[in-house]
Amino acid sequence: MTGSPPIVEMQGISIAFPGVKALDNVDFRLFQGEVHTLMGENGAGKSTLIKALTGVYRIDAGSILIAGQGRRLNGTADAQAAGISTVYQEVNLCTNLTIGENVMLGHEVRGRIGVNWRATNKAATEALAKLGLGHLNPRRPLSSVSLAMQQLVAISRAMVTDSKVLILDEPTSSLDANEVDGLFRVIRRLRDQGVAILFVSHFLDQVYAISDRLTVLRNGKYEGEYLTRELDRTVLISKMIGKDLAALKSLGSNRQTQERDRTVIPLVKATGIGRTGSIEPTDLDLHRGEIVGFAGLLGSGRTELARLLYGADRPDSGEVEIDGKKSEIHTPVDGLEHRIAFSTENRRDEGILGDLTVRENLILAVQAKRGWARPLPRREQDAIVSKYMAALNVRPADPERPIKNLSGGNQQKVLLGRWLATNPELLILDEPTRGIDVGAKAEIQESVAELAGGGVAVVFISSELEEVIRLSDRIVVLKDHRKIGEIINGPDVTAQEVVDIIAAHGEAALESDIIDPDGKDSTA
Amino acid sequence: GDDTGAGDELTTIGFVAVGPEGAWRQANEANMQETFTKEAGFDLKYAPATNLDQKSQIDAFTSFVDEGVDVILLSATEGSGWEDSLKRAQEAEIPVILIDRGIEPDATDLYATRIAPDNLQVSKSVAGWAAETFPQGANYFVIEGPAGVSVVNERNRGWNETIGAKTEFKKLGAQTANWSTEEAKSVFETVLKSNKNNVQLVFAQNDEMGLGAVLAVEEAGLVPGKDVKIATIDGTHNAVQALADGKLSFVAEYNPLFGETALDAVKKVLAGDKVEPYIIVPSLTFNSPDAAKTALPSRKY
Amino acid sequence: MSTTERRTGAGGRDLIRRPYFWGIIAILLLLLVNVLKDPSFLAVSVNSANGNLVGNLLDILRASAPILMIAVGMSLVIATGGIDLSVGSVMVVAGAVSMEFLKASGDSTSSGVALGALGLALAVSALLGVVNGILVSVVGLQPFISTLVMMLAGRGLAKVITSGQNTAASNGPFRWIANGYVIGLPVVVLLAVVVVVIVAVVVRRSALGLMIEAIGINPKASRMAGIRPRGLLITVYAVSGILAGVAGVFATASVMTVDVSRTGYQLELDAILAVVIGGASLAGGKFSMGGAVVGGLLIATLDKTIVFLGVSSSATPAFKAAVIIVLCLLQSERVRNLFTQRPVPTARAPKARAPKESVTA
Amino acid sequence: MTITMLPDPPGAETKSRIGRLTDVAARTWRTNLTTVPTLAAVVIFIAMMIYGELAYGRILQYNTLSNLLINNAHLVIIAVGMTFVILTGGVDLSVGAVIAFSSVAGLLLANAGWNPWVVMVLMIGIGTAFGVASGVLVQYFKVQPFIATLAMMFLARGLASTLSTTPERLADDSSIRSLATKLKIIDGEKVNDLVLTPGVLIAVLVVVVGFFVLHRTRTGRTVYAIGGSEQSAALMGLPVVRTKLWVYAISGTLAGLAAVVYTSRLGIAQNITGIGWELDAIAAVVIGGTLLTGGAGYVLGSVVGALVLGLMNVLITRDGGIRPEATTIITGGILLVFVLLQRALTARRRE
Ligand SMILES: Nc1ncnc2c1ncn2[C@@H]1O[C@H](COP(=O)(O)OP(=O)(O)OP(=O)(O)O)[C@@H](O)[C@H]1O
Ligand SMILES: Nc1ncnc2c1ncn2[C@@H]1O[C@H](COP(=O)(O)OP(=O)(O)OP(=O)(O)O)[C@@H](O)[C@H]1O
Ligand SMILES: [Mg+2]
Ligand SMILES: [Mg+2]
Repeated sequence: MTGSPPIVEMQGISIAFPGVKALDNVDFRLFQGEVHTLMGENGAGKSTLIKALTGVYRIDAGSILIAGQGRRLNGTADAQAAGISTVYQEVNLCTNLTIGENVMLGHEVRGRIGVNWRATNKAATEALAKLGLGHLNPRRPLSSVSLAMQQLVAISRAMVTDSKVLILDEPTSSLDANEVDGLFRVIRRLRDQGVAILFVSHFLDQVYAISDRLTVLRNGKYEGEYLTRELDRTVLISKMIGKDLAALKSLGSNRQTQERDRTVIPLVKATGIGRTGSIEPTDLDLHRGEIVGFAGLLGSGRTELARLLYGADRPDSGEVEIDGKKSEIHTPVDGLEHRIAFSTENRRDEGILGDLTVRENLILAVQAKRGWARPLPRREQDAIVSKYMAALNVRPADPERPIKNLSGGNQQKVLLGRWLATNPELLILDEPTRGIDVGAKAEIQESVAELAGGGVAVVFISSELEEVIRLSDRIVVLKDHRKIGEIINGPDVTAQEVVDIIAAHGEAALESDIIDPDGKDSTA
Repeated sequence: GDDTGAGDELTTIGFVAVGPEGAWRQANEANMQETFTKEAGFDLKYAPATNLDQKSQIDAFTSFVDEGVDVILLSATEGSGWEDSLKRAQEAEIPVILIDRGIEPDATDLYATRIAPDNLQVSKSVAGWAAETFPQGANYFVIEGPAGVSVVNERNRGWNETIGAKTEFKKLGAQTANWSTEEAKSVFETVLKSNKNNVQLVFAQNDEMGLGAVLAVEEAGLVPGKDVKIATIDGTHNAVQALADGKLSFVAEYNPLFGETALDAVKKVLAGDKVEPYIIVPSLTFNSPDAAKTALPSRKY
Repeated sequence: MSTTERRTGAGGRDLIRRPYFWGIIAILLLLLVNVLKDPSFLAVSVNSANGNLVGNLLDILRASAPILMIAVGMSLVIATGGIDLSVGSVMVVAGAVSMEFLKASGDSTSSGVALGALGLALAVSALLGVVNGILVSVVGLQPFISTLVMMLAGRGLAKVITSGQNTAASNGPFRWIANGYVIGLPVVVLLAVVVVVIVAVVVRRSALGLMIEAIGINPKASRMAGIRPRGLLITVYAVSGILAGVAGVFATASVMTVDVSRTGYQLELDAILAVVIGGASLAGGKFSMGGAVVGGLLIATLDKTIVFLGVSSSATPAFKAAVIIVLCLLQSERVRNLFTQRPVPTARAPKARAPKESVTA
Repeated sequence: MTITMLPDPPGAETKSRIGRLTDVAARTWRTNLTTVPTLAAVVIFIAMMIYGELAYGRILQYNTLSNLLINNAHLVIIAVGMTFVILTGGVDLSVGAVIAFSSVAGLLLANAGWNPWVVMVLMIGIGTAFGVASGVLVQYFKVQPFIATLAMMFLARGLASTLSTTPERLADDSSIRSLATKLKIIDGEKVNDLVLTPGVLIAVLVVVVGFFVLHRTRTGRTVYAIGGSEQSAALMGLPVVRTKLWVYAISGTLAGLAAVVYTSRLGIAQNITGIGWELDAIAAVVIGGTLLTGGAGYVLGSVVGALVLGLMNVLITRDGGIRPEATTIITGGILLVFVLLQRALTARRRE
């Protein structure tokens, strides 16, 4: 592979933002027909390097060669013209348009009288089908599908053009195993066709599954370029974080053996809560000190159920008892008042307030709870801020920086901090580790376990099933917007089993429908 | 429009009006509405302009023609641009009577008659008074309405024809105060400062702005009527009162109360009688507090 | 002004970063132009008769008082991502209410009557503001439309209140609000300063400012963080209404006449301009009250300069436009980079747009 | 491990079949969500027509309908331009003033003996120039649209009054007037004729082209994308800069065209023409169902919006008994009723 000259060659790239040297003399090469992963902690500069390559940011120093030619790209349009397709870290699509339009924007098929929509939508369907989304109606508004689906749409969009280089910045952060497999199949096919693929992910398994070569960045500096198969995982991690991390060893620690008394009054007892069109009536008990994982495929209704618990959406059936007392939770304000905290999966649209500083973002929920008339004294603000920024290792450690200038992973940490600061009794975490690097992920898991140990009830949602199993005492399984069962966790539960249960359920139900009209079936 | 309603005997009149603009307009249009009442046998349809925009008046006019009213009274915000509409009215055999504003070019065959005080005459009377009061001339300032409105143009013309020719009168400048007391006060307070209070005469193109100038003069520590003489046009009650109090020095009436004259004209036109193409409404002038005091009790607006 | 800023930077470089820096420069330049025309422009003298300070500067300050009121209110509304087009109409309603009240009472010396008129005017303005707030936050209409409706209806309401007439009244204490002096300074200026300081302190000392900005930046995320948008939005529009009412009282008290078609006419444009010159983004988010004040002062200075220089009525708008355009150019990053020579990303990522189905949309 | 599976609710299978049907129905609704406000506008427009005919009569007749079109042709034209701008999330406050400047300048030239066709092209060109200036301010200098176009509004108004403060009159035989020639399609009794003018045809053409550009060209789709999220559009590699310039240029050009159409009809031009028309255009766009935040709406909606405004004035005139102080309240009220109705309709669909 290295025989031919690289298709992309970046040399000595430096980019500084006010107060931060995001990239410092970084080199990077990308060859045709390879999958090249960019590795590094949150804030290491991966996304910045990609934006430098695609002309979103102007570089302060260094040179970019594409196919051997020096280029000055001025934005994504130029990059596309040079044969580079990019899917950025945050989903960047237009929710006011349809799926088909989003896939094809700028590449619409033209007919005799302007755009031929029939052909355009057909092309969109074809592009979607490559990722196994052929069933998706391209005329549906993009806003009607989940964030994960939108991520897939964004990836389909990048594949519409025949590009020489495909850049995917954390494309798998909210995908489940099936989708990841589908995506990888496509990536491998493209690689075999000679496309150069630049890939970013914090999932080591995925990195080792797909990539041929790695470039590691640390603190905006170039750490080295390696062949994946020659680099041991522990070595990779130490290269990324600059030291060996003993904590990572404890990743395997599990809580699966815990037994608890389920006869006491649960903290939250939901009976038949549901909302038409999003989740069917569901019963759920959440106990103090217990971590409940929600498992399910994309679009199975995990987020929806969690939103009802917090009051982000208003349930239209069922009731909720908190500590045995009937409570109305219809808005987030109600949720907060009952000491529930909900960290959203959609951090850009529903999480961060981009122009506010890290400090303001961190204290926002606490402040909202107090009301505007009782401002949080500056001293207490500083206490909260320094506590959580240190605990979650937010970088850069400057609380007065607008949060939009933080890297994706660090934004996620700040959001987590916001909710922890409210001292919740029930903490709902929807994809809290999305886009978080290995080190930080371990830290977050650890603090979740610690919180549960301290008596907090936790709902943990993650597309990474292993993570759910590792962490939860109990797993609620959802499918097709319905709770289909519960699993008391134990040492013998594996991800594969949960997947099998989910896969089997629909068929089982169907069959049992025919055999047994009561539809009773249980597996032990 | 005899088939529009049950009360066939009523004569339908479409009144393309200006709408709330100031005290003068208020008096004029109220007077019209009080004259053409149901008791008098009329159904007056009142259509004020929005924002003094000519377009809205043309729309209303068109609509009256389409509807087929018996007579249209047109009180235009702007003199020009009416030929087409008037021709259509003619085609529809609806007589049009111009109230206040004339049309440009003045095609007398397009309308039945025009009833109005004469802007040119009124502003000339102000200029005449000024020439008489300041035989040695004076430094004067003009407070105008919005630039481009035809009343402003006409009132400027009348004034300039008399005063503009006299070299002993020195024009310090002209500024718009948009017919508003508040703006006039703010404008004139600065004018006084920028001219070191050396202003003897103010020609305010309506009463409201004149009263604003009075306030500015008083605030500057000068005496209106003595240090600075202020002349205004319209003759609203407030202005005549101010003249009686010696604050204004000259008020030229622009008589709004000619409903009776209009009624008369409408009747004649409907009966097919001949009417004068231009019926000038006589306007008074008040040049002293005493004149104002005698007039005050009988002022209707 | 500096009380409203959380981090005051001393250095000149820091001042240059301030979005309203160029507003201050523009004010100084306009003053300079006036001084060139008349060197005594800036002179402030004491009126020997009553000990009051007089001079063009004081005129500018007095003229700016109503604009400052509506600009401050507007800056809060704009921070929430909204806009209040109705301030001019609320001004005229407040004026109409107070003039009718004073006229009906017929008492031209009583301060009680003046206070009654003031209270009534402010109450009505607050009510109109609340209606705006409800339309925006509860009904969920777009602020532009809600307040446009209020702008149309408000002026009509004023005309109904005065039966279409320009009502004049006389009441000494009420007149004093706009024309009186205390320790040689115009009351109206002192009142404006007091109001601005009160609003600034309340907003910045409480968490109101933070929450208003949060709503403006991302309504969805603010809701998820537990902020109640409804109450907050209603409050903000009500405050804008009350401040417009104060402006209306200032404007009518100065001539003791309400002009139903002219009072406050198109002043919403001045207020919006002031806020933007002060560096705020109409998309909502961070706001600076100091900026709004600078913007308001600039507009008053500009208006006065036009009269002082004797710019003809017909050229006035073009003159105004030229100043605005130059100022906008100076504030733009592209031009500022010519001065500071800093490399920047070719495309500064614009702030993430608030999701479409938001409370205020 | 302990696994508890929940029973399927009885009838789940049949329910899901019906559910699937309702799902499809719901999905169709959701797809058409953006058309609902526009459809609502059409329905309300027709309702207003019927109400007018029943209450006042003589609405559904040739001349009233023809005049509705003729009198509002220029409004339709600027509303189309405004739709483009608002779809990107901007606004153009300068259109009214640009019309004033363009028509005054045009008539001065025409009266100075310039070829009328050249003058008309120049008038349109003046509009384009102002549009481009706004676009450059917005796009290159990051001036907010509201402010940039406000500045252009002051500038155009100021330049117009510097040129002339008296009405400029077009010579009677000027060919510019030919745009207002009345083409009688059906000659009714007295003035009850079905009439069209070239101005109306121009407006229709503008609407058709506007519709085509927005829905059948990449530029048009980019306009929607920018309104959805400008940042996303840029990162998707769409030509954001060019398109935004285009949008303001289009709005300016159409203002110039509206100036030609309006001037040809009146035969005069004045510096105070067009005050407040930008608000009419914005109101038309909003009534037509376009979101002021951008990204959703239709040109056809704006046309209906413009006609609704025109019809509303006709109805108010026909009523004739409305007190002058109440007219603005009524205008505001009707606008409010409109947006409330649309709001109610869209909210219900969203459930
Ligand atoms: N627009 C910006 N302005 C200021 N600083 C920025 C900006 N964008 C990124 N940074 C900073 O640059 C550094 C690198 O950020 P980058 O987004 O490239 O990290 P990353 O490696 O992609 O991290 P993650 O895995 O969390 O996505 C971070 O410290 C971040 O705070
Ligand atoms: N295949 C689909 N068909 C129709 N709507 C879907 C589909 N997939 C997702 N959605 C919609 O997308 C939204 C989000 O889905 P949901 O929140 O249930 O996903 P989830 O189980 O939380 O998984 P994740 O958050 O990982 O995507 C819901 O409104 C849902 O109705
Ligand atoms: Mg990143
Ligand atoms: Mg989810």
